[in-house]
Amino acid sequence: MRYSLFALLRQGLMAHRGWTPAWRDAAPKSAYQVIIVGGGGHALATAYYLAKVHGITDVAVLEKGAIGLGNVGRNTTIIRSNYLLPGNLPFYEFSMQLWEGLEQDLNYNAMVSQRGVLNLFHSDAQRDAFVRRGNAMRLHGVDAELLDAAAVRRMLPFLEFDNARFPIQGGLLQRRGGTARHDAVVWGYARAASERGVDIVQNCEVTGFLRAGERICGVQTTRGEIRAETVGVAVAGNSSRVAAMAGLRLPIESHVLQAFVSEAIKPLIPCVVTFGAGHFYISQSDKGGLVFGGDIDGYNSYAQRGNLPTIEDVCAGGMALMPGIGRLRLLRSWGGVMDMSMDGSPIIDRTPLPGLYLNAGWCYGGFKATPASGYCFAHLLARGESHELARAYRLERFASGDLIDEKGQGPQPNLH
Amino acid sequence: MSDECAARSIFAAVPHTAGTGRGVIAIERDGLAIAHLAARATQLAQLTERFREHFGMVLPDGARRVAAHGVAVAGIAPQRWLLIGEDAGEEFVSGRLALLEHYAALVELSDAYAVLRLRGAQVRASLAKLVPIDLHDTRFRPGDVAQTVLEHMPVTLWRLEDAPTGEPMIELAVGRSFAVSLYEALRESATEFGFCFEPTAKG
Amino acid sequence: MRINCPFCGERDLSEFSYLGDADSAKAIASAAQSEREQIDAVYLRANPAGVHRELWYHAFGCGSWLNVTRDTRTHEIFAVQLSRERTP
Amino acid sequence: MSVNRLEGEGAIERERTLSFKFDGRRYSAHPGDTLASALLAAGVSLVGRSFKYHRPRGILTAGSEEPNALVELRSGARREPNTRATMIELFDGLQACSQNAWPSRAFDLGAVNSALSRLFVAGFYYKTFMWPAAWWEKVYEPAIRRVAGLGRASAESDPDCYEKVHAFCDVLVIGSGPAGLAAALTAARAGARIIVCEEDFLPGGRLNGDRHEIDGTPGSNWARTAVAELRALPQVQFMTRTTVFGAYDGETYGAIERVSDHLAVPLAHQPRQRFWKIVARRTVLASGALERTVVFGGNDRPGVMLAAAVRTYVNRFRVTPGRRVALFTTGDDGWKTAFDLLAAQVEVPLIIDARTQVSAALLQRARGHDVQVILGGQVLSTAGSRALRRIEVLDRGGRVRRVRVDALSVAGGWSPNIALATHLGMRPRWSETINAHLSADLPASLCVVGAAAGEFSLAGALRSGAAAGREAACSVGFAAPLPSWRTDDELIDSTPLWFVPGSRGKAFVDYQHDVTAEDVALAVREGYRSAEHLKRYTTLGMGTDQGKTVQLNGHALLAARTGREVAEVGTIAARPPYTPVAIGALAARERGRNFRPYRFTPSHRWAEARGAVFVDAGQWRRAQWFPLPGETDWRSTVAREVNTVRAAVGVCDVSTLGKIDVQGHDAASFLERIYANSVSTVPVGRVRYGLMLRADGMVLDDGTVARLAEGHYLLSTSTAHLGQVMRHLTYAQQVLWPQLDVQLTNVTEQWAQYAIAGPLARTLLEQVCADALALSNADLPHMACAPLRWLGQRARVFRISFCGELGYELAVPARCAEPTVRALMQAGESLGVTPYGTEALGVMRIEKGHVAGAEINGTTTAQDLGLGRLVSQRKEFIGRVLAGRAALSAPDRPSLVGLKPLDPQARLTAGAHLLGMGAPARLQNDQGFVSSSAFSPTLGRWIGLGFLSRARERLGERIRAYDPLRNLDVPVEVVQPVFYDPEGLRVKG
Ligand SMILES: Cc1cc2nc3c(=O)[nH]c(=O)nc-3n(C[C@H](O)[C@H](O)[C@H](O)COP(=O)(O)OP(=O)(O)OC[C@H]3O[C@@H](n4cnc5c(N)ncnc54)[C@H](O)[C@@H]3O)c2cc1C
Ligand SMILES: NC(=O)c1ccc[n+]([C@@H]2O[C@H](COP(=O)([O-])OP(=O)(O)OC[C@H]3O[C@@H](n4cnc5c(N)ncnc54)[C@H](O)[C@@H]3O)[C@@H](O)[C@H]2O)c1
Ligand SMILES: Cc1cc2nc3c(=O)[nH]c(=O)nc-3n(C[C@H](O)[C@H](O)[C@H](O)COP(=O)(O)O)c2cc1C
Ligand SMILES: [Zn+2]
Repeated sequence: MRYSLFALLRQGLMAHRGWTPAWRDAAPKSAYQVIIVGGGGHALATAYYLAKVHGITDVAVLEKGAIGLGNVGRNTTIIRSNYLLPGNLPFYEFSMQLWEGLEQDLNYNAMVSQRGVLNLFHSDAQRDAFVRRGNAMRLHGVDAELLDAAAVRRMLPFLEFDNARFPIQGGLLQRRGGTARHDAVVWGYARAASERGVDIVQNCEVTGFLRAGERICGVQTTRGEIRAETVGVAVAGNSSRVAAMAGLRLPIESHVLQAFVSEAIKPLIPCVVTFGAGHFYISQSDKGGLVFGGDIDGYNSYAQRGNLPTIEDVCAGGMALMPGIGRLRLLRSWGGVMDMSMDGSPIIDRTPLPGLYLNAGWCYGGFKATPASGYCFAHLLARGESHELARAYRLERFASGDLIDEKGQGPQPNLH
Repeated sequence: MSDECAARSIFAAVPHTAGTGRGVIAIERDGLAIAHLAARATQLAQLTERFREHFGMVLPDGARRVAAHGVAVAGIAPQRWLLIGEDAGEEFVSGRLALLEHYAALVELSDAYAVLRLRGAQVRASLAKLVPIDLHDTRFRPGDVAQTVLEHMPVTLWRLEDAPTGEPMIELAVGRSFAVSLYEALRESATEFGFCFEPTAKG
Repeated sequence: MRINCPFCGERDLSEFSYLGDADSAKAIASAAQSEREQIDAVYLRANPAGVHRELWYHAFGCGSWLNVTRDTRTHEIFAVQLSRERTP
Repeated sequence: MSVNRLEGEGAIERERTLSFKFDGRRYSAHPGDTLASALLAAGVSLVGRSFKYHRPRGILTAGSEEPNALVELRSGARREPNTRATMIELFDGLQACSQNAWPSRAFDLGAVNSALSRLFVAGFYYKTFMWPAAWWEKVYEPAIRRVAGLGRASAESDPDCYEKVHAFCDVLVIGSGPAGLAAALTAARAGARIIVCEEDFLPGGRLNGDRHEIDGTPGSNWARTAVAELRALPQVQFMTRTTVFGAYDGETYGAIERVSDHLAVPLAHQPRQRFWKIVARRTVLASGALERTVVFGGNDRPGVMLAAAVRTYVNRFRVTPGRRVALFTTGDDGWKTAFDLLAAQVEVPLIIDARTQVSAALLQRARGHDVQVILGGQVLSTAGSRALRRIEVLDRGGRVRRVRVDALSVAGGWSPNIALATHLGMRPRWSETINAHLSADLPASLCVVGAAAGEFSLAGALRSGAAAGREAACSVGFAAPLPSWRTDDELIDSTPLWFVPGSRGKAFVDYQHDVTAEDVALAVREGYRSAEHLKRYTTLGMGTDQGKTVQLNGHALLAARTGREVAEVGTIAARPPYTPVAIGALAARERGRNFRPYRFTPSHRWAEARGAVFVDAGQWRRAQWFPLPGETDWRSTVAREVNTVRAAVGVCDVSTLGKIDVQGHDAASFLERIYANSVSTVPVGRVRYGLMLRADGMVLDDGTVARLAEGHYLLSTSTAHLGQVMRHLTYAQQVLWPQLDVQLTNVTEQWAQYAIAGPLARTLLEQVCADALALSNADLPHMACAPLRWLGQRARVFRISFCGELGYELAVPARCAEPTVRALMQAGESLGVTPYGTEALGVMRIEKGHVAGAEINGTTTAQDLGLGRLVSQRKEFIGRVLAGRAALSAPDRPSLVGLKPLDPQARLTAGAHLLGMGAPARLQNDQGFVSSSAFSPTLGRWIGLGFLSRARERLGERIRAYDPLRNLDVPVEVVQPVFYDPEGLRVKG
């Protein structure tokens, strides 16, 4: 059923009794052309683009629980394409462009809100590094602006300007960046994929792989064996665990990132602000909560929750930046388990095992990548070769030295 | 000329009291001679022996401090200590180099630290706001040493015997570059109890 | 999380900094290895959901490196050893 | 005006009167009141408006679980939106306002939303507002945002301060109801170190709200005595107004003490709130239970109140929510409300018990009063525009009757308050006995007691509390006798009624977010059938109350709609904080300038006196330049400093550079494994430039390596990398090669160090220390070092230079810093000496092509930096193998070059990208970037360093430095990265 104001009005008259499930809750068939392991944003987007772009609809998305409750359901929803390196920039910009038409494409309002992403800087060195990034963006036709302290002040007068430990010197602004309603992205892709014939199978945990020699030809699940010509894995945070079922070790550690939401208040913060020097970033959700976060907790973890030191650091960063939030209250804090890769950039590639493909290593930045990741992974699954935009995201890059290390931290995932 | 370089107050410029009362009294400890002592590999036993002969003390093998004849030694890490001399001059380190060199690296750090002696009835209550360790009477006993973090600053604390008044006495060492921030943190934590600060007169 | 440093005693997480899987450390030491072995040691991780042997640095304490055995699902710590004294 | 204040004693101080304002109107109250009790006393039942439909809302509870009565407390910079009236302790002069209502709470235009509620169902926004696409940011979203959110934040800086305290104990007791007090008394009497945290300002828990007897005295008195006993014990810390908000790993708990929230402003030197980090060997969770509502039509109307809350208002605050109060209950416990009201002379026309059978004892007691009892009855709906006026009741026979009331107390049953027992990921377990969730999989250090453990009788609470207190004390080494107390009996039977199926009108499953039973049905219809999908689709349980009083009812409804048992639906994880916590409290002192400590060099005060302008370098404050009177433009100051150094002599404080003392028989071989170049061959008394790589082959840091004696080195590191290098070295020492004899000492703080540079540097030094040290080229050549006596102290001099002139670095004990720098200035006066700062230093190092932080950025190899020749091919060292990977030595990999604008006037900027001369500005044509740039006073033009593809082949080529962010596009020439004295003769001068 098509969503529109008209449909809403009509249903309003009949007590909304006519709505049907947004996506089919499918039972697994015994075989598919393509299986995608994981029911997060990337998996669902992959399924959607497989169907839409490549016409492949004999597809199952296998999710161990209910869809969308992994990282896609617990991230701070920031979308942007303000990347530096040529391996990343065109990919993320393509993602941004897909976001810009997503709602109309999916017929689901994912509340993509291009309210701007502002990265603050506090020293000349930081400014120059940001300028380098902004110029790279401009070279690729991406919008980027350099603001001085006065311009930042006009935009966000409530920041700490006069009593700051690290005074704000300015910021790099991407106006097209912003946020999107994370859950709606999941549901929108699920609905659109399901409408095109994709099976979305919930409560179906993949517990092993079926092999024919070297080749992967299906999966074992808590709901039985399912065969497939092609298996794609997109289980963010759990990639190492699933890869281990196929005997693979990945350049990935799982780490927890915490996020926070305050009690809902009337509009206060007009854009996304990041305060790198204080390990803090913040935006305001449409519901009114301030959504904020900071660094990862910093040690391997699958616990989906974090510890106090990070919470203290994040709140301190918040108060150092915006002393006006002191009396606002933190409502809820949670954690997500992410694949932290060895250079901070993702992997979309075939694996050494024929038939098995990997979409992993998104660190804390994979939400914004959801559309492009799905698009490029679908391309890889359908064609067996990397999409041009994701060419740099190869597993071999660690061996060859073609790293995509935006932060220059090297193989120390907790520092990316 | 050498007068110019006599030990001087690192805290001379800071204001001296805050609040009313004397809940926490901080006295600057200047003129301490401090050295870092690190045992050479496989020489621990000999070092301990040598040390005992010369100083009449057994090198503590944990986070403990012992003192005798104006010299204190505090364990700060496995096989590493701080050697602290009261009112000792430059010879404190140089004079001992020959003696210990074969068994340990002895490195002068007299100028590296700002040291405060804290006493008063509220020292623990005040420090509890600053350091994430248990300072309870039975957990941080006289002679105990702890290295920890105080508002992002690395600090070393050791507890002395209680003052004759029964008040606890704790000494706190911080890298000298942090002295002002440390002082401010301490003052804010102690003001509610009454804070007196006594920098060295020589400042 | 609190880590029981064999020298300092039990201390809060905020005093420590983390390096990661203890096994990859060993490989880095033996520089004589082949490039492939070094690449595997530096970049690949078992990343288990369960017992993990890992290195921590008591940065704000005694400066010791610690070999910690910990469950990555529960954060429960089973053992802590000074790295320099660890039993192989 | 206290129309609803009852006679008799409660826990308020009747003799004293306080005055306060709500929505501008003045009211009075007593110490011991909350804003909620005071408003009820004044007959104010409408307190605010709901989130979506702007429904009138009153007070539902008497605790922190309150979903409805949220107000803006205080004003100006102290404004606190969304503050629960039930938690606001009344103080004289208090001011509060209702929220989300315009123009007033009684007449709110937003209430039209209610009329449009047919449209505004769960998730409606996902289905519309998509056309035209550009309207989302411009029209739809701003409109949605304006109506969303409840209170308004003050954008002003929070004027109050906060502090953090680290606490440790044997036993932490959370909650001071009968169970908590019993646990605390038992463990404390044994001698254990105890902390008790109680969220309320009055300890005692339900003992204050209910009428109980313990050992023959009223429960509230018993609690007071118990608290007095605890407070008198030295090893007990008893804290009220303190909420434990989260449980974390390592037996660590976070708690917030509201030190001053009950005052108009904090007292001098007192924080507003105190954040306690508590480490407890054992914890007893005695957090009680939370009463639930029932989902029926109009269950949100002001005047509808939970039954236990009614008792609390009546018994503790001596306030009744109404004059004719009906009871709708699902268990024995609710009846107490009716009896307490009756005892307070309040009319109770009707008791509706959803159960068809109740104990004879209850009926017996009711019979004594003029109360109608309906068994098997249900409330279908309520009426009244701004306050409750009437309820509609369905009886067992199917008859509907309307009863006039002004309040309705609802007892929907109790849910153990186990949030804190789940924060570490434990999933609660459904109990068929109490029809609610109990904690499960508890760690050994945590014990749950009393109502929190489903022990709903007072006797059970005391018994389980005492047992846990004893067990906890024993486990930490104290022997504790088990006390026991006598209590009156109570009936605790109950049968849940989650929702009334035939409800009329909106029946709410989330009060704050206006989620109705119909929304649940809609979500189910649309396939959002897991509890998590339901939550996220409808926002059920996502408000400031996190659905404490009603979420389970929502799940029961979901279960019914999907043909499952409640137990099968599962739970939503309770996450910290238990109740919302002020962000400022968690930041404690770390804000403003206290966000991070400052580090000052030993001669900082001298520099200050000299008029230096400072810059942050990590935590350090460093002198950036030293303007002379009359110099207004920093560029001219820096140019003067550079020119003076190049022509005469200058002095720069370089004390912040890291200094590490390395000793041991294996020091040399240890350092060989650390540095990429050879350092074991450095003779004693000499210094060498050294490069350290990470294991992945990238450059970690550069610095000097001075050999002071055979087994004794002194390393220098860049200011920013000291911590990392120290960590790296200790890692190599302790983890990689523990068998080597190496001792490391960080001596950075010990030494003040001054660079003395310029053609007259030697002359200057000679003037102050000629007698101490021979400085000729033969005695102290470039890259040599020597000890000397300086101002009577032991010092060191290093003949090294960063700026490319004849240069020395003089290291003196930090105490001599100021005398030293003064002596140098004085001696140099006739030579025209100048102090110079980091900016001039930076300019000169660019002129010399020395790499720094902008180049050593974690992605550059030695080769990239033009330092490939340093890297030894003859030894093993960290990073050697991986530095050799194919891509890292590919010819098109950008490497270091010098850049010079063709136009001598043109400005060159760091961050610009490098493009071929004619190439269009596209990413594919990007060939590198400018990493550092400066105006060189020496050359009279801008110069820069950068990284360029195939750099080696391109010297002399003209390319563009493209900086669209700054609107610059500058033709530049590619040159060698050394602009000044390329032969390096001057340093040898
Ligand atoms: C707190 C936090 C904040 C973040 N903020 C941002 C941000 O602001 N911007 C941004 O761009 N990114 C952000 N991210 C990162 C982003 O959320 C992730 O990179 C991205 O969502 C990962 O892709 P996904 O949606 O496919 O993953 P997920 O949603 O995690 O999907 C993986 C799915 O796989 C399922 N699964 C796992 N194992 C199995 C198995 N064996 N069988 C079947 N199914 C399995 C899981 O249940 C899960 O549903 C943040 C992450 C976190 C944790
Ligand atoms: N008859 C029934 O059906 C029934 C049901 C439930 C409770 N009860 C009664 O309730 C009482 C139960 O005693 P109890 O001691 O278990 O509970 P309680 O409700 O009396 O006390 C719990 C206390 O814990 C505090 N608290 C809760 N969470 C906290 C936190 N995070 N931080 C700090 N404080 C917190 C509360 O403010 C409260 O004072 C008994 O009197 C019992 O009769 C009766
Ligand atoms: C952008 C965003 C906004 C959120 N806003 C709220 C909110 O207003 N109220 C709330 O209770 N939780 C909010 N949450 C947190 C969720 O309730 C939940 O904690 C999170 O998605 C992780 O799930 P979990 O806690 O069940 O593990 C928000 C989460 C996100 C990602
Ligand atoms: Zn330690």
